Amino acid sequence: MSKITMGQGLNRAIDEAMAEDEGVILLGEDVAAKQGGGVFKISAGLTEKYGEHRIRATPISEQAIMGACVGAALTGFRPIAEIMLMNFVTVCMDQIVNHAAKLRFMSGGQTNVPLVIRTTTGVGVGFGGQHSDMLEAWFAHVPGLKIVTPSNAADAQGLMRAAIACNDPVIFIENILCYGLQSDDPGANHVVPLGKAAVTQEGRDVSIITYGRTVLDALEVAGQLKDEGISAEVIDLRTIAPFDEEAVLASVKKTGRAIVLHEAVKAFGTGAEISARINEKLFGQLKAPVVRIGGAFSAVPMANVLEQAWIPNKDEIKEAARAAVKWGN
Amino acid sequence: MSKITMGQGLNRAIDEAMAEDEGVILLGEDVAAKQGGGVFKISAGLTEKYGEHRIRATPISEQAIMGACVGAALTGFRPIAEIMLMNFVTVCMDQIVNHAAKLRFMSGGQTNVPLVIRTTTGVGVGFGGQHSDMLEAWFAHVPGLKIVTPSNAADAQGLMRAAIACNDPVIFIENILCYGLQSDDPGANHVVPLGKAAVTQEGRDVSIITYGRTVLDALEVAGQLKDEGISAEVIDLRTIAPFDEEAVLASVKKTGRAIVLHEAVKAFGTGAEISARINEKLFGQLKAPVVRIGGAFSAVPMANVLEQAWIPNKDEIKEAARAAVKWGN
Amino acid sequence: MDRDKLLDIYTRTMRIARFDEQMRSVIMSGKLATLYYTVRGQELVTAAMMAAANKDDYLVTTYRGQHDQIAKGVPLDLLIAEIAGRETGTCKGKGGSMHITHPATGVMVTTGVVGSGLPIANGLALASQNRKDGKITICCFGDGATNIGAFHESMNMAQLYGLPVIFFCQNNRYGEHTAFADHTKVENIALRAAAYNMKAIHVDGNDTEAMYAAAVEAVEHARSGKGPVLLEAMCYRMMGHFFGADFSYMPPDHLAEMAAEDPLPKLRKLMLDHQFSEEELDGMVATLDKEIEDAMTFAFESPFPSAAELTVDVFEEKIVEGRYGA
Amino acid sequence: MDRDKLLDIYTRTMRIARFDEQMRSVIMSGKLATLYYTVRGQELVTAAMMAAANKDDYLVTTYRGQHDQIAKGVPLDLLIAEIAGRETGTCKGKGGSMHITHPATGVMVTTGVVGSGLPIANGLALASQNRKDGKITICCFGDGATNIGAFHESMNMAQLYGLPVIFFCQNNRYGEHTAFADHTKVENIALRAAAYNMKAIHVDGNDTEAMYAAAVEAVEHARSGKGPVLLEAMCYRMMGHFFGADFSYMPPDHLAEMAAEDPLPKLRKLMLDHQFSEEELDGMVATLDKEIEDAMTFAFESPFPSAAELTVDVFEEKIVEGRYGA
Ligand SMILES: Cc1ncc(C[n+]2csc(CCOP(=O)(O)OP(=O)(O)O)c2C)c(N)n1
Ligand SMILES: Cc1ncc(C[n+]2csc(CCOP(=O)(O)OP(=O)(O)O)c2C)c(N)n1
Ligand SMILES: [Mg+2]
Ligand SMILES: [Mg+2]
Repeated sequence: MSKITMGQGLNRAIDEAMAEDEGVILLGEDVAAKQGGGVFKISAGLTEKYGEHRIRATPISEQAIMGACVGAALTGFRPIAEIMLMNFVTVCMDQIVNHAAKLRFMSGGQTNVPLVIRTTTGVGVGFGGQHSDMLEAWFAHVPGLKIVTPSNAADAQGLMRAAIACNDPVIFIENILCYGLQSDDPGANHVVPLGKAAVTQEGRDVSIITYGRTVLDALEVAGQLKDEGISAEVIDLRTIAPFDEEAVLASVKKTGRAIVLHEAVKAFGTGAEISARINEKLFGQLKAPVVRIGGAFSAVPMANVLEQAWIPNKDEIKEAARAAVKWGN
Repeated sequence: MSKITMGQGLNRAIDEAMAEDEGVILLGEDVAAKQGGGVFKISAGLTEKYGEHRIRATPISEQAIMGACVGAALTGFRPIAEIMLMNFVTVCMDQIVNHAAKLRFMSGGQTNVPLVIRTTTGVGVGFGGQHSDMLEAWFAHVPGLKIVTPSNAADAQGLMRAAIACNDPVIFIENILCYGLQSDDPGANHVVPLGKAAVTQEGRDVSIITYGRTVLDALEVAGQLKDEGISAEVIDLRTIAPFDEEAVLASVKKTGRAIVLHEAVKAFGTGAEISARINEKLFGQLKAPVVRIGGAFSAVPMANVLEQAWIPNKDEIKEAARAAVKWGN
Repeated sequence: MDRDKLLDIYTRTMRIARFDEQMRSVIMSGKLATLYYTVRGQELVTAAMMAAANKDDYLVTTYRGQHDQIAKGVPLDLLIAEIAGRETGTCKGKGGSMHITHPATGVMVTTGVVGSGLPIANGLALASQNRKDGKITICCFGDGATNIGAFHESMNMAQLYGLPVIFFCQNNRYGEHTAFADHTKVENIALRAAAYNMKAIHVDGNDTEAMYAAAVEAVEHARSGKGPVLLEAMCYRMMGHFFGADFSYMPPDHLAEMAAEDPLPKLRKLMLDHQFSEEELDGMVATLDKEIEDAMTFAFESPFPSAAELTVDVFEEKIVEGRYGA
Repeated sequence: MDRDKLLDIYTRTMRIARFDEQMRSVIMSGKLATLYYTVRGQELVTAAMMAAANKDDYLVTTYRGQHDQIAKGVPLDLLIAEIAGRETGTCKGKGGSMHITHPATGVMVTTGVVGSGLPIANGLALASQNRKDGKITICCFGDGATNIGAFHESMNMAQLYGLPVIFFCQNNRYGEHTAFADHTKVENIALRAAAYNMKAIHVDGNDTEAMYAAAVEAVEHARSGKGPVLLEAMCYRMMGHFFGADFSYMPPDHLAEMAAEDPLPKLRKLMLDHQFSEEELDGMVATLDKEIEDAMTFAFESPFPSAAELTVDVFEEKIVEGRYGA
C-alpha cells in the first residue's frame, strides 16, 4: 500500500479544502511559490494552483498575519495562518486570545472565526530556548479555542481537514520531528473528527495518555513492557482541548492506572488538567497514583546532551509503568 | 491601630525600594505625576520624590515597556513594569516569556533579570471580555518566572518589597476590586517572603486552597461553615508559582479534604496543578476527591448578571465543603 | 457644499451628540452604572467620514466607538440595550459598550485593546479584495494607538497588498492621561504613512467642509483599488478618558483651545449659513431626542440575559459540563 | 582614511570572514551539526561599526550575530565552544549560537526572535542615561525585522526619551526567503526614522570608508546625548538563510549583483591602495587562521555540560524537585 508523509498529508488536506472553497486562504512568512512554498514546504504547489491572492507570503508581522486571518474569517473566509514556530505566538497572543477566541461570544453569536492556526515546534533539534517551546497549555486555558496535534501522517491529513471545516478557531500544532513520518495513504478527503481520541494500543494494566510525538515513545515503551508481562494501553488524544474525557476515563476505569505524558514542561501543563480530571471522576477506583511525565523545569537548552536530558525519556515512562503496576504490593 | 489600603501598601513598598536603590525605576502608561501617578494612583507622589527619569510615563507600547525593563534589569537595575490590565500582557508575552524568563538560563547564569511586572485584573467590575482575564496559569507554566498575588493590604506591601528584592522576574498580580481593602498598618520595611503560603484560617475538616480576592470568599464561607459544625482551613498561597507545596500538603494531610479555588477559568487553570500534586503526594490518604472551583468556561461577559454567574460563588464553595465532608457516608 | 450632504452630516453629528449627552445624564442619574467612553468633541469627524462611505462598507472601531457606530447606522435601541447589558442588545449583553458588533450595518468588530483593530481591518479588506465586492473597510483608532506594534505591522501589510482600507486616526490629542507630545516626537500621525509609502491625509476635523472633502478623497482612493490611506482628523477629547474620570491633568490652556474649536457650534453656524433656520435645526434635535428617549425606554425595559448564555457562543456547539471541565 | 583604523577594520573583518569560512567547513565535514546563520557578505558593516564604538559599549544582536560578536571582541574559543554546546562556552552550552551572551565584551543579549532585541536595547541605553556612564548601545537587526511591531514601539520610545542607542539595520535584502520588495513598499529602511522624528543615516555598507564614516557619525550622535539614530547599512546576504539551506529562490541577477559588491575583495584592494603589501595581508590572515584553529581545538576538546545544569540558572536558587513540580 502506498505511503504519505505528515508533510504530504497536511499539504493534501489544505489543497483539497482550497479546491472546494474559495474562502480558504493561507497567510504566513515565506509560504508562497516565490519563497519556495514555506520553510517546511507544507504549501508547496498551492500558489501555482490557487494564486498569490490566496497563498499570501507576509512580512515578519505575526500580529498582522493573525489579525488579517481573524478579519477575513469574520466575513466567512476560512483562513489558515502559519506561524513559523510556536514560540512566535508570543508576539500575537492578543489576536488569538482576545479576538479569535472571544469574538463569537462577545458578539453574542453574530460573528464567528473559522480560523486554523498552524504552527510547528519540538524539542530535540537543537534549536534552543526560543524555538522549541510547547505552549498548548496556554491555549487550552482559553475558552473558545480548540487545540489539535497529530502523531502520524494520516491523522495530520484528517485532522487538518476537520480543523479547516470547523467554525471556530483551531490551534494546529505540528512537531518538527514528525514531518517525515509515514503512514499508509488514507486516500482523498480523509477526515478525522475533532474531539475524538484514538486507542493506538489496547492494554489492560496501565493507560498511557499522550499526544503528538510522544505517542511514538509510548508505543515503543508499550511494546517493550509487553515482554515484561505488562499490558499498556496507549491513548492518542489527537485533540488536546477539549479532550475526549469519555475515552480517557473508559481506559483508566479499565486499567486502574494512568500515566499522562507530554513533551511540554510538566509543571502547570495540560497533564495537570488530565490528571486532576481523572482523580475527580475516578476517585477511589485507581490502583495507583496518576503519574505525570513532561519536560524539565527550565528553558529548552541548546546543547544536545542537555536537550536529551530535558525531554521525557522512555526509561522514565517504563519505570513509571512498572511502579504503577507494582504499587501497593 | 492605624490602617492602610492595598493601594497605599503597594505605593509604600515601591517608595521604600526607590529610596534605597537608584536602580529601582518604574515604567508604565500614565504612571508619572504629569498623568496623575497612574490610573490607579499606585505611583502617586513618586515622581515628585524621584524624578521623571525614574518614573517614566510611556507611550502605549507594552513590548517597548517590557523590553526596556528587561534591558535595564540586565545592567543591575530593578525595574518595575506596570501593565495597566492583565489582558495587555498578550501584546508583550515575547519579552516576558522568551526573554525575561529565559535570559538567566540561556546565558548560563551570566545575566539575570530582577524585574517586577505589576498588573491588575479582576472579574466583577463590568469591564467585559478583554479587560478581566486571570492569566496566571500561563506564567506558572514558564520556568524562570515567579507569580505573586496578595489578598490583603499588608501582604501587598510585604510581597512587593520581596518581589523588588528578588533577582528573578516576578509577575505581581493585583485584583482591581482589592485596592481599597484595609489592613492594620504593618509599618515600614515590611517584607513577606516569596514562596510562603499563609494559613489564614485554621481548620480540621477541609482545606480551601486559594489566592488573591477569593481568599476573602473562602474566609467568609469558612465562617458560615463553622455554624454548621464544619471546620474549614483556608490557605492563602500568596505565591502562586512556585507554590508552597509543604504548606498545602501539611494542611490536606490534616484535613483529608481539599478544595482548590481561583477566579481564573477552571479548565487548565493553576488549580489543576495543585489538585494533581495533592493527588500524587497524598494518594490513598484523601477522604474525598479534590474539588476545583474556578471561573466559567467562556470569555468574561459584560452584563452584570452574567458576570456574577461567571465568577465562582460562595454557595458553590459551601456546597463543595459540605459534599467533601459528607463524602462516602 | 451640497445642502443634502450637509444635512446628512448634521443629522449624524447631532444623533451622536444627543446620544452622548443623554448617556452621560443617565449615568449621572445613577440609573445606569457602566464604563462609558464619552465621544464629546469627536461627533463631527466620524459623521463626515461615514457620510462619505456606504452602508455596507465595513467598520472596525474601539471602546471609544459609540459615535462611529451611530454614524455607521447601528440602531440606537439595540446599541443602548447592549450598553445596558440587556438580552435585546446587539450582543445579548455579552459584549457591552467596548465590544459592539452589528454586521447588518457593517460594524464587524469593536475592540478594547489599543491598536488591535487595525490587523483585523486588513483581513476584512483582504476578503473584499479577493471577492471583488467593492467594499472598503474603515478602521477607527486614536493617536495613542499609533505607538503600538499592531499599527505598524498593519500599515506595512496593507500597503504591501494594496488593501481597500482607510486607517482613520481620530487624533484627539490624548491617550488616556498622556498628551500627544508626551507619547511621541513625531509632529503628526499623517507623517507616519511615509514609512510604508502610503497615501496620507491630514485634516482639521472640526471644519465640516474640509473634513468631508478629506473623507471623500480617502474613500475614492480606497475604493478605486489604489490601496490604503491614512486619514488623520485633528479633534479634541473634550472630557476625561471615560465619563466621570478625573481630567485635572489637562492644562487650562488646552481646555480653552478645545472650547474655541468645539465642532458643534461651528457646524450649527455652517447650517445657518446654508439657509437652515434655527427652528428647523431645533426641530431636528427634538426629533433625535425623542428617538433616543424611545431607545432608552426600550433598553431599560428589556430583560437581562439568562445565565445559560454562558454556555452558548463559546463554540458553535453548546458547552456541556465535563467535556470542557467547565 | 587613517591607516591604523583601516588596519583595525581589516583585522576585524578578516577575523569574521575566516571564522565564517571555517565554521562552514567544520559543518560540511560533519564534525559539527548545528544551525549556523552564515554572515558571508556582512563582515565589513559590523567591523566598521564596532571599530567606531568602545569595548564597553553595549551590544544587542540576533541569531545572525556571530560577526557582530566577533567584531565586538568576544573571544573565539568561548564563542565556538558555545556554538558546539560545550561546558566551556560563553553560556555553558545552554544558549548556543542564537543566544551568545558575553557581558565582558558588552554582548548583553543575542535573540532568536525577530525584532525583540530593540526593546531590550532601549533598556540598556536607559540605564546608561540614568547612570550617566557615557555608554551607548548598538542594536543590530535585519531589514525584515523592521516590519515587526517591536521595531516601531522601540523607535518611538527611544526618540521620546532621547536614548543613547544606535539602531543598526544591516539591510541584506532578504528576510529568510522573502526579498525586500516583497516584504515592504518603502524604498529603504532609513526613511522610517521620519515616523519618529529620528536621525537616520543610509550608507553603502560595502564601501569601507563610507561605512566607517557613517558609523562614526552615528556613535558621535548617540554618545553626545543627541538621542538615538537609525543607521541602515546596505549589504547582501551572500548565501542562504542558514548554512546549508536551499536558496534557489534568489534570482541569478541578484546573485551576480552581490558577487560584484562583495566587500572582501573591495577591502583588500583598499588595503593595497593604502600601501599594505600582499605579504602583510596574507600574513595577517594566516595569523587569524591559526587563532581560529586553536579556538576550534579548544572547543572540540572541551567537555559537554552535565545534566545537572538543567537545575541551575533557572532561578537564582537551584531547582528542587517537588517545589517546582519539576
Ligand atoms: C494594548 C493596550 N494597552 C493599554 C490599554 C489601556 N488603554 C485604554 S484606552 C487607552 C488610550 C488610548 O488612546 P488613543 O489611542 O489616543 O485613543 P482615545 O482613547 O484617545 O480615543 C489606553 C492606554 C489598552 N486598552 N490596550
Ligand atoms: C517573531 C519571529 N517571526 C519569525 C521568525 C523566523 N525568522 C527567523 S530569521 C527570519 C528572517 C529575518 O530577516 P531579517 O530581519 O532581514 O534578518 P536576516 O536574517 O536577514 O539577518 C525569520 C522570519 C522569528 N525568528 N521571529
Ligand atoms: Mg487619543
Ligand atoms: Mg535581511
